[in-house]
Amino acid sequence: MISVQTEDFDAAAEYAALRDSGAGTGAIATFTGLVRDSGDTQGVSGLFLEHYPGMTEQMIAGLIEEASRRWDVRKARVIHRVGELLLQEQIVFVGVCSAHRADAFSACEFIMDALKTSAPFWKKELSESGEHWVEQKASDVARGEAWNT
Amino acid sequence: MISVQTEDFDAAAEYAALRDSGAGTGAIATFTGLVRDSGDTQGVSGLFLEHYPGMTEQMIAGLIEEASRRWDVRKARVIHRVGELLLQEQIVFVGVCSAHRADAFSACEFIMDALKTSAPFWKKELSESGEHWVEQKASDVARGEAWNT
Amino acid sequence: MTEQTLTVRFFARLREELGTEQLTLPADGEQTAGDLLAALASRGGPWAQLQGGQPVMIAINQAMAKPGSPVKAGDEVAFFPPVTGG
Amino acid sequence: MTEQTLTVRFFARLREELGTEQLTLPADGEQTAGDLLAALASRGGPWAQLQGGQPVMIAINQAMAKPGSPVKAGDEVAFFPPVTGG
Repeated sequence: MISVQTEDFDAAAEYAALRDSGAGTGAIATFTGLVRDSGDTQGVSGLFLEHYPGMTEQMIAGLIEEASRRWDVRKARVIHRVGELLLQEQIVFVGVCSAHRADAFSACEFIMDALKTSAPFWKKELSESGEHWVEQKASDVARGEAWNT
Repeated sequence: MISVQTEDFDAAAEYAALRDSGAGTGAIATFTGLVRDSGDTQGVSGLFLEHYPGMTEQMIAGLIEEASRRWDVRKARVIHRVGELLLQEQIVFVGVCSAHRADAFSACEFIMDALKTSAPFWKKELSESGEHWVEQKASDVARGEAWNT
Repeated sequence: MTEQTLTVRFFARLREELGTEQLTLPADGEQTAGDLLAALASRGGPWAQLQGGQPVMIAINQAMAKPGSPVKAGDEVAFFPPVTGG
Repeated sequence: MTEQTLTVRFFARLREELGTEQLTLPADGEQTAGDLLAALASRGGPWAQLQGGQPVMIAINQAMAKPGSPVKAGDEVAFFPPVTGG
């Protein structure tokens, strides 16, 4: 299930829903991203996140499908927030449940890395000195590409 | 923080405590293991987990220290249950918060893999046909050793 | 003959710098996304950055595409900077 | 001279099959964990499995050790099957 939303999410409720997904589940891996001061700018107060409605949801569905082909995935949940977010707010949640530990970790990390490099989201950093669009990091691109080997 | 306990744990409260760990945190990775029917035996109803009190806590503390040397770890939480557990009950929780996504994933997965191969816990499977001690899996040993390269 | 146009959308930094969120352009027979970029760049001013400036990503009908990908009447073509989500 | 013994502990399958959770043995000068295992194995019956049977892990004073590790008076020595936690 995929949600792109301005509202905050309840990671606890998401975990409970993942856990409730059948007797074969042995492993649940989750990742939550929080708004962090990148350290590049003075006095960052938060972010503004823009996305491409429709395309975003399609791309994330494709990522979950790909993860499900590569690993045992019993259920996957992705939530990505958009709009204005303050420091330390939750931005993104990825949760995967699987029969096996290694599959849960790999699928969760794959989806998260791909969200950074493939899904049409753009971050603008808001600070005392104004606002500026965040540039894509070479390290994120490299992590995304590493899954293709 | 490390807990070895017979009681169940509240993954939601653990997540909230991890999240509340300072402005540098950008990433929280968690893993929860559930009691699963291994498929090796008919009619499994649950597990009995034995541990070596004292040594267990020391070894887990050592794993967290090692993870903190290798990756950015702002806070780590490990809970491992012992005693009798029914199918689908929570066995183990590992949560790591970090400035960076890759560090959170790596530290969480490293600790979890090492728990499987290094910490003195032993599982006995309880089933209709009696009970038997679970054998160590070669795949778990290999995953544990892979972190040493 | 209702579909002889295509929709062009801009996101993020490009949307702001071009002051444009969406355009409707005549669909011009045998055209690629790259042709469309070149035509827009020739408007000059901030539009010039669409060629030879910072990298521009392309989506056609909400799927990633390349400069050589053909565009036709009825398509939704989007141009945007490299993504920075998560 | 209060510490001229050592404590031996068994866990999991070994504890059950030996019917023994803990032993107090005289500490015997220059001894290794492997010597201790051999002495226990020579008791025969289920004890024989401590040598040449399934792998036996060793901890001395709650830290992992090897058959060649020395054991001395006051030590807590534990023998157990490979771990299966998580």
